Amino acid sequence: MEAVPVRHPGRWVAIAVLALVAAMIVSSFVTNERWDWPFAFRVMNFTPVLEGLIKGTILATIGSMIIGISLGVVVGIMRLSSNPVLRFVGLAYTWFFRGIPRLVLVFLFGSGIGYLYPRFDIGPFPFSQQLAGFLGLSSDLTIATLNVNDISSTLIWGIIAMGLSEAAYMAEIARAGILSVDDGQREAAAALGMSPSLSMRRVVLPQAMRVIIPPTGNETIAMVKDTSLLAYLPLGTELFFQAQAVSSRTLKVMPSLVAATMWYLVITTVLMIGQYYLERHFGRGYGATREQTTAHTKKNRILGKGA
Amino acid sequence: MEAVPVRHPGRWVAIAVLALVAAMIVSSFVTNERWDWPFAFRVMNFTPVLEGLIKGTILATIGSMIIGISLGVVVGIMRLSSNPVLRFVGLAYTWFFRGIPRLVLVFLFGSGIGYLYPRFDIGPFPFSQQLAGFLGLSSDLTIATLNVNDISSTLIWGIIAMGLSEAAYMAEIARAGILSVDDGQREAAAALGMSPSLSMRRVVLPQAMRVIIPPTGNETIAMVKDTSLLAYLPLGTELFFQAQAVSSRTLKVMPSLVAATMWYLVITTVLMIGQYYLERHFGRGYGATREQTTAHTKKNRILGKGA
Amino acid sequence: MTSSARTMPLVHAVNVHKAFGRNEVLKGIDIDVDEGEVVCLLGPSGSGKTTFLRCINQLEDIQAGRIWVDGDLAGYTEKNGKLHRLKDKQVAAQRREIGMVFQRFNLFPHMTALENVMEAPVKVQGRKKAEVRAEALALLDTVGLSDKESAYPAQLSGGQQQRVAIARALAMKPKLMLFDEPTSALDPELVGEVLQVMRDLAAQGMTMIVVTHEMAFARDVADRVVFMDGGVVVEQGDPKTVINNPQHNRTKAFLSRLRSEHEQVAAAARDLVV
Amino acid sequence: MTSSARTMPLVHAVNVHKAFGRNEVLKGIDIDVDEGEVVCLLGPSGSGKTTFLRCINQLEDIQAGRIWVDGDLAGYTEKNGKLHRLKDKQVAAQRREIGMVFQRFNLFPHMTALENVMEAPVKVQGRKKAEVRAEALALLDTVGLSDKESAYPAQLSGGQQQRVAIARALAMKPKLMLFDEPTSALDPELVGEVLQVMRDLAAQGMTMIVVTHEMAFARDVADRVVFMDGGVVVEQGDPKTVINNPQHNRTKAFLSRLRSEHEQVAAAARDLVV
Amino acid sequence: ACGSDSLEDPGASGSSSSATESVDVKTDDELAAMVPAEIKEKGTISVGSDASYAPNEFLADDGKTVEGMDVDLFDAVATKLGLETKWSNGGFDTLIAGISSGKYDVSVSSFTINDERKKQVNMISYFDAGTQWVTTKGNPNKVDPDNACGMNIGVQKGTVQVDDLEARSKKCEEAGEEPIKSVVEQEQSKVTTSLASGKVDAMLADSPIALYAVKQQGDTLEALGDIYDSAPYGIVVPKDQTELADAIAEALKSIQEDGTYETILKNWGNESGAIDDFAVNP
Ligand SMILES: Nc1ncnc2c1ncn2[C@@H]1O[C@H](COP(=O)(O)OP(=O)(O)OP(=O)(O)O)[C@@H](O)[C@H]1O
Ligand SMILES: Nc1ncnc2c1ncn2[C@@H]1O[C@H](COP(=O)(O)OP(=O)(O)OP(=O)(O)O)[C@@H](O)[C@H]1O
Ligand SMILES: [Mg+2]
Ligand SMILES: [Mg+2]
Repeated sequence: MEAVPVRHPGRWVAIAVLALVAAMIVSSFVTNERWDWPFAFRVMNFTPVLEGLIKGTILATIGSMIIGISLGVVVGIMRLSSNPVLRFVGLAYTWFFRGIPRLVLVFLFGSGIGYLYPRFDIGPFPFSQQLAGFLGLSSDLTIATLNVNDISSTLIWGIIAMGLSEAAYMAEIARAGILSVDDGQREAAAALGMSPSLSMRRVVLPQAMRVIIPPTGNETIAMVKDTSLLAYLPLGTELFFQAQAVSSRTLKVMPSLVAATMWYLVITTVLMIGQYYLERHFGRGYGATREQTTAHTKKNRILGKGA
Repeated sequence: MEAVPVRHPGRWVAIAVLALVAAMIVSSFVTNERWDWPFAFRVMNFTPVLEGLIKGTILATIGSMIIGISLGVVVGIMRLSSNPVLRFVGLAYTWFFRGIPRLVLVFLFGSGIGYLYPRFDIGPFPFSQQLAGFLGLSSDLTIATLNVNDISSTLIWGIIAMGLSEAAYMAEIARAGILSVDDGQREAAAALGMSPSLSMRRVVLPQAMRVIIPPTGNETIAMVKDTSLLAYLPLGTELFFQAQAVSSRTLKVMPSLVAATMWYLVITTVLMIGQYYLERHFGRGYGATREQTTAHTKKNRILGKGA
Repeated sequence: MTSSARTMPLVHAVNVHKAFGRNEVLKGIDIDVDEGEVVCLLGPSGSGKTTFLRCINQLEDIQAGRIWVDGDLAGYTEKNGKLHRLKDKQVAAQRREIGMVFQRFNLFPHMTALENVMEAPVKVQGRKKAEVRAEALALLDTVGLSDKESAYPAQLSGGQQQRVAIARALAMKPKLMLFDEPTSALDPELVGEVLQVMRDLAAQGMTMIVVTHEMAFARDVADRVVFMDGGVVVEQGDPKTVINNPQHNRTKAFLSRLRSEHEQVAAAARDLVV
Repeated sequence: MTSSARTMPLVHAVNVHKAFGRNEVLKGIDIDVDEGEVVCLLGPSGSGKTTFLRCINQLEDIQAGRIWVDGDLAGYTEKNGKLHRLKDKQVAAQRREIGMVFQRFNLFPHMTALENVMEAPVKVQGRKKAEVRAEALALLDTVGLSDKESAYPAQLSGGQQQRVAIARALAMKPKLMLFDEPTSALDPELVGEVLQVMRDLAAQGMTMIVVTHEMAFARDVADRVVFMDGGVVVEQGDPKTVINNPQHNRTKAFLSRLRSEHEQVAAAARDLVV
Repeated sequence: ACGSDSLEDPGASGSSSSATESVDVKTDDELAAMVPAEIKEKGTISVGSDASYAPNEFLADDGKTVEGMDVDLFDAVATKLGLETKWSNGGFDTLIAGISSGKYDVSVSSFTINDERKKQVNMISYFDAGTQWVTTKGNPNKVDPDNACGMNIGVQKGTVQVDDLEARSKKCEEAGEEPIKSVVEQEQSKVTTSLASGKVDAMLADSPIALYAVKQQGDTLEALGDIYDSAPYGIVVPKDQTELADAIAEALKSIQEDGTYETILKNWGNESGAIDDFAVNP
């Protein structure tokens, strides 16, 4: 209907202020030489930085998110199990791996394990080494010896450390998602003769995705930057580490950090676009991604959605 | 009914393996001198470490989560607004603050802004400084001058930086939570004459909490450890920084890190207990926290919940 | 506006048009409802009954036409011949005069029955808790739920939930009650409870617009039935006249469809009545 | 076991007991259903009808008694006089013989109608997609939804959703169909569609247990009605006999309650029928 | 294939690197005989270093190779011992753990020798680093190292300069003046940034580092006063590897004798830090 819309002066003031701030920031970007944009761009294109971006940051993020999500879903399901032992294990896992800082975990994986146990003797039972020592035997109760130092600085090892840590966070996210799916869905699947695991995979999880995706997006974007902790493995092929190396050599701290941040923003953009499409995919059949059309949602309600 | 339960040999094997691993870890804790437990406990009780724990880590976590959650909810609501400008601002916010690494943000807050803009001249309009320079005027178009360096190393400044970053993540979590609440609830509230903001506060958000709490627990626990980034502000009153200071002075790396980790595990324990009660509180009226009783959930369904 | 308020019916809808995208759902509805009148809306599925109720309560924007409720133009104010949209707060104030009961109840699941009823008077009208509490308990009593005050919606049967929903709407002391198929999500055994509450309400002189398929209710309680089809009012009048002697073909067709359903029930019922 | 299978009825429930905590809901139910028989379960709310259906399909554990479906003991196997619980996979296999239709449909919202129907045959029985697809389309056709194959549940009316649910259950070619008040969540206009599909199914010789309040359906379609109250079977037999001449007081009381509801409808219907 | 291998502005003309004298070291069989058998067998010695401390150790343009004064020095030592070096870059904390776990045979990373450290590992002195104050060009805030009370002074965490500042601050308080506000940064590069930004009035650091910063940012920074409080840097060797420690000490003496030591220090502009007494756990 033709009508004068409501004025929101407060809102427009807020928008104006934001625009002003944005203009100021842009203005300063353009005019302040200390940003040293030409140098920042050179750092972005610097071969070691690029290599670190691709071989370290991106690869490590993909790898550890794959481990984190798959293991996390398993742990999340364990936390909802009717078996108290499994439930306890799930709880203990989320407790421990959320409690230990990633930096410490990576450090433990990289140097700590080797420091504590230079050789990893896999005995036939726990305490076998100690027992042997106690009995005065030479420690022949050893099945295999792993030289921890041989593998400790590899990317794969770092990915495992980050993946284990991520799984604890993903477990909570998966748990919240699974809890949000109506029990009737599980029962309908059971009544069709689906096994619990099939029903989880085909019925519950796809519906839980709507609730799981946004926080998982958070985790992924955070992981992109947390891969910089791999420097504590130590592993130098990593975007942020290389940018910092440039900064400590040239003492041009700001443009080096800007270069790294620019790359992070590029990755974040790509991930957010991906997330948008994922949300749309898993919102099929729902009026889920409300941005699409509110009309759609309303129709669902009228047509008996949620019944 | 009296019956022989199903045997799950695979499950028991898995549990046995886990128990074995746990036993091995405990065994090694007890028997490996390199952990140096007595020293670790001394570090835990070391005054600068304790001070860092309380004045830095705990205070900073509380402060930045308060900012992060409140601002995050606002940004999350903006992303769902029907006003395209607000929606864009929300999107840009989550994009930028998730894209920029916290370390860089903290550094920018701490030294970077001062480096780039040693004096912060608040002019009557953007570019006023530049304009003045261009016109050959002395830069008198200045309203106030803020000496950035005076505030840049304070805890409150670090809390603001972390809070701004956290808000971007919380916005996504809040958005997912709000989307999970049925539209009928909003309409029922509107029909009772509630304004949109009242309906959000009293009706939508309390129900969204069930989906919001678990990932928020993740964020809080992650924040506890991310406060160690305040060292880049730089701010030395912080648990992890102090533990590392001990380690680099004495070169007893492992026990120092263990001391910090022990404190983190203590905080994580407290937070997880708090989360349990929060989930229970916001699960009232639902069979939500399924651990409580599956019977409850089933009854709900039978009694017509979700209708 | 206020000068004409005395002479206007409580609800005065003129030429209401509503489309969803290209789908024109209401094609010029004119309906007046006087104070104290009970009007039943009948019509086939998709005829726009729900949409019209939602328009009255401003849950949908209309494209053309005007709706006055209690003398106030819904959603707009007229200044110098120009329509100005009302602010959210003003819209909320208008809605307070109208109670709405949804087909799917839409109780607040995180509040007990009593809290559901007390929520709006306390938070919207800002009244004192103690006073509202006494009133709410009395309301729960009138809908026959005096013992369920501290039950959560999930612990109530469908019929009980719908009665709480009615009490919740009544707590705001609305001038007009809108019911959208209030019994169609209920098991047959529970329908009676809700219809009885509505009968009592009508007897007390509440103005009501009821979308329903319960012919018995329409016949016994309504002052007028309005038959809608394809987004227009096809026919309206005294319940018995419209139901027994429909004038228009569309009304006849709809009623004969319903009739065949009902005949079966009636046959079974006759057996039972023996 | 298999030796007795020939002589046993398709469903053979003996002394079934079920309690939720201290609340004893089933107190020794004995029911036999022969192959091809249609049995309607009647009874007041809370009498345990739903619970019994769920026990047959092992959605609930029973505390005492046994249920055989098609000669197989549900949920257990007997070795050396001792009961052994079946594994999840074996339970799932037993459930495949039974189709269940829920009151609230419980369609999978993220799958289209066709995908809902195809899901179990493809993923559970591991059959070929092309073959299942053809069958599923035929099934959707029999329930009158040939044009809705690619609609999501949210895009279907309640009656359409319930018919998809029936097609989904039938796609597994079950020996037994369980219906739990399949029409009570539907608007009156949509009830007819679903009942018609069930009538056709009965005519084709499907064994069915139906919890329903639709007396007309019970009277016309059921081979036997079973009246439950307070967790026991009070009375069973030929539909007309039980409905018109109930022997037990509890049956009489329940039917007279239903009667008063139906009388009103009947009165309205009589008017309509003129 | 993509990316550039240099950070030089492509427009700018050729490199300005000052002339460095090349060194030529030969294996000394006598010294080589002192090397423990297991390392000798390998033929290479692995060295851990935290390459964020220019010019002592930092990453070269390829983002992998560690270079700097420490690298040149220890490479010469290793050649004397008939060994090849394999340099790895790792965080400061990881170096010590790596030494104890056998990941690295030695660590050369500007470790200042102190008593607590000597309890954990063997340290062979090879260089004297003093403390050097640096301030902004022209010393606009009139910083006086001996009277910096109430000023903001930047320093890197974990360095001896942190203790130095603390002691000076205490003196200020005893004299009834305001304490020094020390700003402890995570990395040396950030300390320098803080100084350039005016967040701190001056900084103090190990002399090679401080002088390097001045050289890099000659137009904004200047050295303040003289080098003082010199303390030895030590090459870190596991506690149980005393033989190796002795061999390294001998090799250091040997490169001093043939002049290589002097040349390398000169190449990095650090000849003022030369020492005569290469000792294990001095
Ligand atoms: N939000 C919406 N977006 C698009 N179309 C809608 C929306 N709401 C309703 N419609 C359409 O408008 C028409 C009328 O719907 P409405 O719900 O008013 O009918 P009704 O008379 O209440 O029918 P029923 O008896 O089935 O409830 C239908 O064709 C419906 O599909
Ligand atoms: N999961 C459960 N936990 C506890 N009590 C339950 C549960 N399921 C059912 N009950 C109780 O068991 C009794 C029988 O329930 P049931 O749903 O079988 O009744 P019904 O005959 O199907 O009733 P209706 O006609 O209302 O559906 C009721 O008192 C109900 O509250
Ligand atoms: Mg409707
Ligand atoms: Mg039931």
